[in-house]
Amino acid sequence: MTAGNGRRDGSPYAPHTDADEAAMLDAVGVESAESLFDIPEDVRFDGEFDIDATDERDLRESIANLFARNEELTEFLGRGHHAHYVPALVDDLSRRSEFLTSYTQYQPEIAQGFLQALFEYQSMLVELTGLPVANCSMYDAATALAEAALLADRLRRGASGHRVLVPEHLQEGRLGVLENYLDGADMEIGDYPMDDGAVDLDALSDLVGDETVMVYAESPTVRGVIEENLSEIGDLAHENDALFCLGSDVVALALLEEPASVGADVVVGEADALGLGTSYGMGLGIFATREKFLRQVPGRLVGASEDAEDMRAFTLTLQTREQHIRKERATSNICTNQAWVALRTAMHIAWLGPDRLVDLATRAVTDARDLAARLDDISGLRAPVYDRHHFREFVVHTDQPAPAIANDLAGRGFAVHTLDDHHLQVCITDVNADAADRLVAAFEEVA
Amino acid sequence: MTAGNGRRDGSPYAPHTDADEAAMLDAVGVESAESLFDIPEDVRFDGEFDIDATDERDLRESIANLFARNEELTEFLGRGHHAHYVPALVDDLSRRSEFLTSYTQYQPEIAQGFLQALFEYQSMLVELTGLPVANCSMYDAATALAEAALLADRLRRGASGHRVLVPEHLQEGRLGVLENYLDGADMEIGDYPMDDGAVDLDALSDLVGDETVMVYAESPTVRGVIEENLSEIGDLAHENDALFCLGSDVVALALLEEPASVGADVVVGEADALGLGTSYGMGLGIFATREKFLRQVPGRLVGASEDAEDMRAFTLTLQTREQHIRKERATSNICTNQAWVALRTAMHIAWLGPDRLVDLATRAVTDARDLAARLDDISGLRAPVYDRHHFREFVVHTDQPAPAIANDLAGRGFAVHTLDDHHLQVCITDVNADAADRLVAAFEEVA
Amino acid sequence: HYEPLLSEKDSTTVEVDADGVLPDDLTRDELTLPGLSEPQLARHYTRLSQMNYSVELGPYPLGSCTMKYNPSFTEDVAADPNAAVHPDRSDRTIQGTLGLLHGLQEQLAEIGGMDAVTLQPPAGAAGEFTGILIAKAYHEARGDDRSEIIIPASAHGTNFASAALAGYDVVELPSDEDGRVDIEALDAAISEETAALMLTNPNTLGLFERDILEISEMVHDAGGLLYYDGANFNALLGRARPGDMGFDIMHYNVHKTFATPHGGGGPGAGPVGVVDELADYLPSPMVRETAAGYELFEPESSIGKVHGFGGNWLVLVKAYAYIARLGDSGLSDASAKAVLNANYLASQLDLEVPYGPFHHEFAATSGDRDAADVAKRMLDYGVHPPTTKWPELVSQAMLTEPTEVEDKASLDDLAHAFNAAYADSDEALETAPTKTSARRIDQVSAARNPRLSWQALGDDE
Amino acid sequence: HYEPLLSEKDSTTVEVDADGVLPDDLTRDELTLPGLSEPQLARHYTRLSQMNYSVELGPYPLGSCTMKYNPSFTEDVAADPNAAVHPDRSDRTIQGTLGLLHGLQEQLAEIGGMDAVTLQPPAGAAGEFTGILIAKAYHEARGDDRSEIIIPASAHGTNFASAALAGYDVVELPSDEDGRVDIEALDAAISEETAALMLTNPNTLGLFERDILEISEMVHDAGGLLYYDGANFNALLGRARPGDMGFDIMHYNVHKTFATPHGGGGPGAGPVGVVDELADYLPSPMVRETAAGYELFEPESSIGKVHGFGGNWLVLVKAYAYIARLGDSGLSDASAKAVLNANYLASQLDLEVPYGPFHHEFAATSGDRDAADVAKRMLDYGVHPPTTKWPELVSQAMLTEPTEVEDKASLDDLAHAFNAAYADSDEALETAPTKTSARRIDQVSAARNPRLSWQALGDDE
Repeated sequence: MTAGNGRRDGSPYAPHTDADEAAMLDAVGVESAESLFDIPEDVRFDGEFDIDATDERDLRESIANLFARNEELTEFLGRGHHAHYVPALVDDLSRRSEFLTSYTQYQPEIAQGFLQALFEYQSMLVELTGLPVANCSMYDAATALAEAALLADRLRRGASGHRVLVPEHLQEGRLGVLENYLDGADMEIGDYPMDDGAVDLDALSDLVGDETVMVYAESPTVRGVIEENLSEIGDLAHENDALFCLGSDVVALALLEEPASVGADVVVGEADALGLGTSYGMGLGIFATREKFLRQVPGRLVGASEDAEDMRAFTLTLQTREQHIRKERATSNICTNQAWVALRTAMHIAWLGPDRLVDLATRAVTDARDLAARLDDISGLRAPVYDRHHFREFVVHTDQPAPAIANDLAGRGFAVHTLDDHHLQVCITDVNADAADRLVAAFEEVA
Repeated sequence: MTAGNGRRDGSPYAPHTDADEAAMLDAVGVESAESLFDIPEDVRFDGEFDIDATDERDLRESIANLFARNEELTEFLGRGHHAHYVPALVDDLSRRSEFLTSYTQYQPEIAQGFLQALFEYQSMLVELTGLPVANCSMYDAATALAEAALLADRLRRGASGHRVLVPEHLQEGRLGVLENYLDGADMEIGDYPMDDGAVDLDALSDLVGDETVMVYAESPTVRGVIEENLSEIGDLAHENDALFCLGSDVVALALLEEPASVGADVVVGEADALGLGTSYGMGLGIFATREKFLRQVPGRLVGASEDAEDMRAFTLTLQTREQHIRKERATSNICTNQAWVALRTAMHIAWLGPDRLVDLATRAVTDARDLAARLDDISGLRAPVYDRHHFREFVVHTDQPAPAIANDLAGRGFAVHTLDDHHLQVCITDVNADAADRLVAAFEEVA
Repeated sequence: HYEPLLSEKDSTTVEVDADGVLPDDLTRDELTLPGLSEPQLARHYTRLSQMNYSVELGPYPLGSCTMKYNPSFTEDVAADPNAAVHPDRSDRTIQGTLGLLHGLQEQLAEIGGMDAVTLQPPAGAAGEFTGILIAKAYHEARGDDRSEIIIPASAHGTNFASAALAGYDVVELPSDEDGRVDIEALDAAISEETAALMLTNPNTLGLFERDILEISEMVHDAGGLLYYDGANFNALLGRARPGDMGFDIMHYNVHKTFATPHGGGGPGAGPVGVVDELADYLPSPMVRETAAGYELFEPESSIGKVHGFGGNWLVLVKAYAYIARLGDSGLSDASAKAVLNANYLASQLDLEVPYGPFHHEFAATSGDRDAADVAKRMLDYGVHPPTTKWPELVSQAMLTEPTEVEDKASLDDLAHAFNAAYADSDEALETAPTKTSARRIDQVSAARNPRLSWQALGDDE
Repeated sequence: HYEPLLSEKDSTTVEVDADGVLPDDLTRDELTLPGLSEPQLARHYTRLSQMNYSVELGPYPLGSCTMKYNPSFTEDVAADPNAAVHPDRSDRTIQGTLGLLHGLQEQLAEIGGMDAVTLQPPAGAAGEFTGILIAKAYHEARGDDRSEIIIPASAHGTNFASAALAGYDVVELPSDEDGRVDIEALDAAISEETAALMLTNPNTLGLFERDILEISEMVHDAGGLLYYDGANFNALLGRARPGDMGFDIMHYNVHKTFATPHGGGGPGAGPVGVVDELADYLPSPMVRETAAGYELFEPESSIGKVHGFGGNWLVLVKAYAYIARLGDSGLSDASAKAVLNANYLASQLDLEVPYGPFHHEFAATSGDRDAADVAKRMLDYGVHPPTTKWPELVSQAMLTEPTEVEDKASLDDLAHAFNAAYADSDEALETAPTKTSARRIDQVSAARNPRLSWQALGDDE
């Protein structure tokens, strides 16, 4: 019997030949690997997991058969998880094992490739946000928002309270994560009302106060509305010594007002809209902020430095903020992050270049407007519900019960969001735009 | 407008910015690239190809839609194009751009990786054939056979004729290619009869003579029969000063008699049965031979050498045989070959290792035997038609018209070969074995 | 080996003119980014990749990081277009996705000896945080307000940070002279304020906590819960299960134990398993199987969300595939070989290993040589060095975990690198590395004068 | 940078024991091959790959080789599992496959100005051979037995070998002083024995054969056919078509002109186009479109087979995808940029370029420096050198084809490498390369003492 692939049992990824194993045991001075386990008898496991080993071919077939049970629906879905076409180049290059199978860059001298790619990612986010500091990834938009709130609270120790204000329209996952992260810091969440889908400035003005450590607003909102009063929101926050945190995404940032220019102190949101594609909600959280908050930033930062020959080189930096050094006083507990997704996002941004990126963002406005208008023409539908500019997605009012319509649409091959009894939400991007005609036709049948 | 991906028209793979293009034109001293074309007006093309540029996403979708028009049949097909499961590792590693996008190794100092991989491929073929020289690829089994015949003829200038003897059961493509390659050398092809699917030794003995430059036999044959008299065939050839050329494939060679031990002077056949998978007949031709014919070998050879620091290094060698140096006196016109497929085949062989490779080959005998027996049990079928040992495939006699049965099987999701009015051929390997039960059931319904 | 920044290759400014699309005041004025073509990008990233070490190039023996080979086929499995679905799809239209998630929940529960598993935490630290939130919810539901989490000094930094994030005070526990939990100190630390004890087992010296049942009893008797940090679980597969040792909550680092790629720092995934009593507190949603198929549901007393959606889906798929590929025998063999490899490697080192018997990793000491310098010198021998100067219990620690995927020749090379670097001159160590494309990088100036973007680089760069 | 052979990592001998499966005398006794595990193989081939230059690492300006960027997406297209069908499938069950092949036949015919195209030849040389077989069949069908093929001295070596393989005598044609076909010499060479003239246009000096219509008339008047070698077709896309120049037969190197990867030497594909009059001689099968769908058919007077099945399918798919991606405007732009790049690069060289005006490639001369040595020295500057010492018309030729995918910066780097190497000392040239992982390799000893397998290496290796 030979080793490795030829083994009849055992791990196919353990390369030991019988001869090598014997030599190694001999060197260690034991009879068997088994005898190296220093586990008391009373906690020894002598059962089975009942998981059968499967060979590679059969396993691929069985998982493919499992996935084939997913119905092939054309998705018009968004709400925080957006799909744009990911070029083949991104898959090809990001799958290179030097990227995919490397670890965090603790030895920068042999990790310059990934470090530079992450430095470039940070730089792209700096350009898109106008803020000078961007970390090289959070898990997703929800955890980035939560970390922003914690950062705000650390900066505002003197505040009379620990309150974060968020829009009433907030994606459920973001709200849920925020609640969990804020609980340990004894912080509280207040939500401010929306007016026709955008921030109700008067109401917000009434709510914000000295106990407010952060005001969070989104553009586009979870319902696709482009916020028109970002500067005013920022002013309200700043007048109360609160931080202004803006949520957006990497495509919208290419077109909409630059966060820095509307006073944003922190930008969070999703960057996975480029580079990742639809992946059941897997994400990449943006985190960008002002220079003065640098030492409070959560997560990894890559910086430029020089090597012993004075050549430019990159390295993880400001690690004293992090858990492996600062432990319970760290700025965050984050360790493993989303570096590989950040690499992919940077590749995708670079592949688009500035003009195609702006085009993509512009199309998100026009395509949504056009689709809404076409749905609005259908008897029994009203769209967009909010008289606002939209980005990618919008809410549709249905005279018939919305869940039934969504169900009928699924029967015709389309997935849309159901918000409540009479509201659906529809999201259009470059990956489903060519199915818009068919969606409209389906809506005509079922509305 | 920016360059490259951002271009509105032109090649997406030409990186020129407008500024660079202007500077380059200036350096050349012309107004436009157009003016560099020195093409007389009377042959200028000013029409259109009527091929619309398509963006990457839409094009992928349209080609995927086109391929989706292929019916999903489980193939029990062989006859010179065999599928075995290709591990993911082969795809992953062979797609690395350093391999995939490199050229022939004219500068070996920066091509050691590919050269070593091809050297290893050659070595594996040497082991499998027992012959000391294997080139690093021919297009396919058919062209390898044709090149073997030409080599035989070059070596036997003194023969009274230029005749190659081949079995009456020969895959149509191999025969057709052989005819075309031999035509220019004024060689002729004779076919010898088969006895119950294997070489009729007596008949062959009568046919072989001084005008015979090569006797070709296969094991397994195109009908899956394992030849039992290879040594005798070799002896018949050698007694008449003819070369004995054996056709086989890279899996069968792991199990069946070693070609060198039965007197084979040249081994040809398909190596793509490992590493490539079903690919509409795309191939990888084996070419292995004796040391004394080395300088007559067609195709590329990689050899070991040393570099200026006496380190082992690899290089293309014996290039004076080749067309780019010897022109019309070259041993072959081959230039571009199948190097990348050879790389994949070597990877696949290495992934299997010797024991799993022998297992795979052994299964080709037992699975075929078992499937034939099960079909033989079905009323209206007789299998295998030949009372021989088989490798992967066998002929089935059908009482009902074979084309109708094949058609009915297709309706049930299976593809088999139709040989003639009452014979089908069925091939089983590791990729369709788990569908054997369903195939048998389908045969029961239609036989 | 030097590759210009993308911005140094091209910098293109596009005026954002959204006339007729949006009012001017809702759009930015311009956008400046590199505008390059695909061939240029292909070369850029291919060159960058070649400036990076990876586990497909050589050993990566970072202690507690479990850098094992990541099987290629799992990438193909995860790339299946049928699996690319949105998390807001209705359950009945994504039975394949839910089926895989359910399968992984079951696999992990069985392997860890747990009763229920959530897949939502997107990393190990997120798993710790999730687990501590569950403990907190459990205590609160019982009207039992507890304020402390006990953590051994040798634990991973994330343990401390995660406990703090959940609002707990951390009680740090010293090790005993054998390198394990000091039972007396534990006894002193445990109180009515003890919400949980977080343990890594084997611990970060590779030592099994032999008194685990006693520890479990002590914690449980005081009303606390026992949390298992799964970072070192690769040492125990098929031989001991946290659930059987008395742990109530555990997280799995699937990017360690179950071979999903680290991707230069992530994504990973940190599923959390709990015993029955805690299952109602798990994050929402979970997947269950019913007669009608798989469905999502919210556990009765769920803590809610720890990720915006369902966590790192692609990573979970790869973990599922790895576990199904190996099965019982493969998983058990992986641990055996991981432990053998660590012990064999240690046997070949000239460096002392103060604590044992260890399992899949060990903390060697470079004695009077600076461990970080020895590590830098190891780079010159073509390998990745181990984790250095941690855990602090061992002075000049070199925490080494070769994993099961190294063969004897590779371990011998690694031992040679250790021994040669350890024996090299002070000067060699201080100037190392010299054979890498980048020489030793100045960390101090990077932190003192942070330049975190190409915008921050001067024109002289 | 040194990687042991697989056989040096492991050599395992398996006894072949086919008891109960086959009689002993039908099986081999044993099989010896490396027996390695997947992690070991992954590292082996990853390391080997890093010891190889490629067009995704830098410029590859080999003249007449057209090393352009190979778009990633074409690999994904070719990997579609729905396209993995066996060639013996019935036509109606593989309409997708046949549809793509038909589409490519049409694309190529249009681009080359030809009437019908076969996709079967698996390489350029196979295409040449196919084309000459067609010419032969054509003449034979007319009872016209001709024995000669005329080929310019500057043509690719395959032209000569392919003509000889088809049984023709080769008449070599000298160039005129401008580097083009010498009309008087051609006139002298043409006779009743002339089966065909094979031409490359632009020729291997990059020069367009301006007298092509006159040449065509001369050949046709003598009853011969005109064959177009498509190796340099990247120079003309959208600006001139072989069919319009009087060529009767042509082959397309899709791995050059249409960007399919060279794969370290292959596979390529060499489709052959012909004018209507020759369409009946094309290899079998061809694809045609009927009311009932696509179907295979055998042309009436088909020459038969040039490949066991249908040629290099995967390559054909990628070529189709490339052409469809670029369309008219992209293809035309590719040629324009290829010609601009060659002319710009030449303008930056200190080396003389004796012939012009050239298009996509040019033959510079290194004068009194050995071109092969200059090329080796260029390796030290990090680029791949051009084709050297060919065509022979230019002494110490450096035949250079940058293709359209290089940007100005890359061309400037390339020019620097040329100029610096050209200006280096004799010693620098003779000892080059010194900065590559392998130093200059001894070709003579490799040929004198061929060691073509690991079995042939002594134990001292």
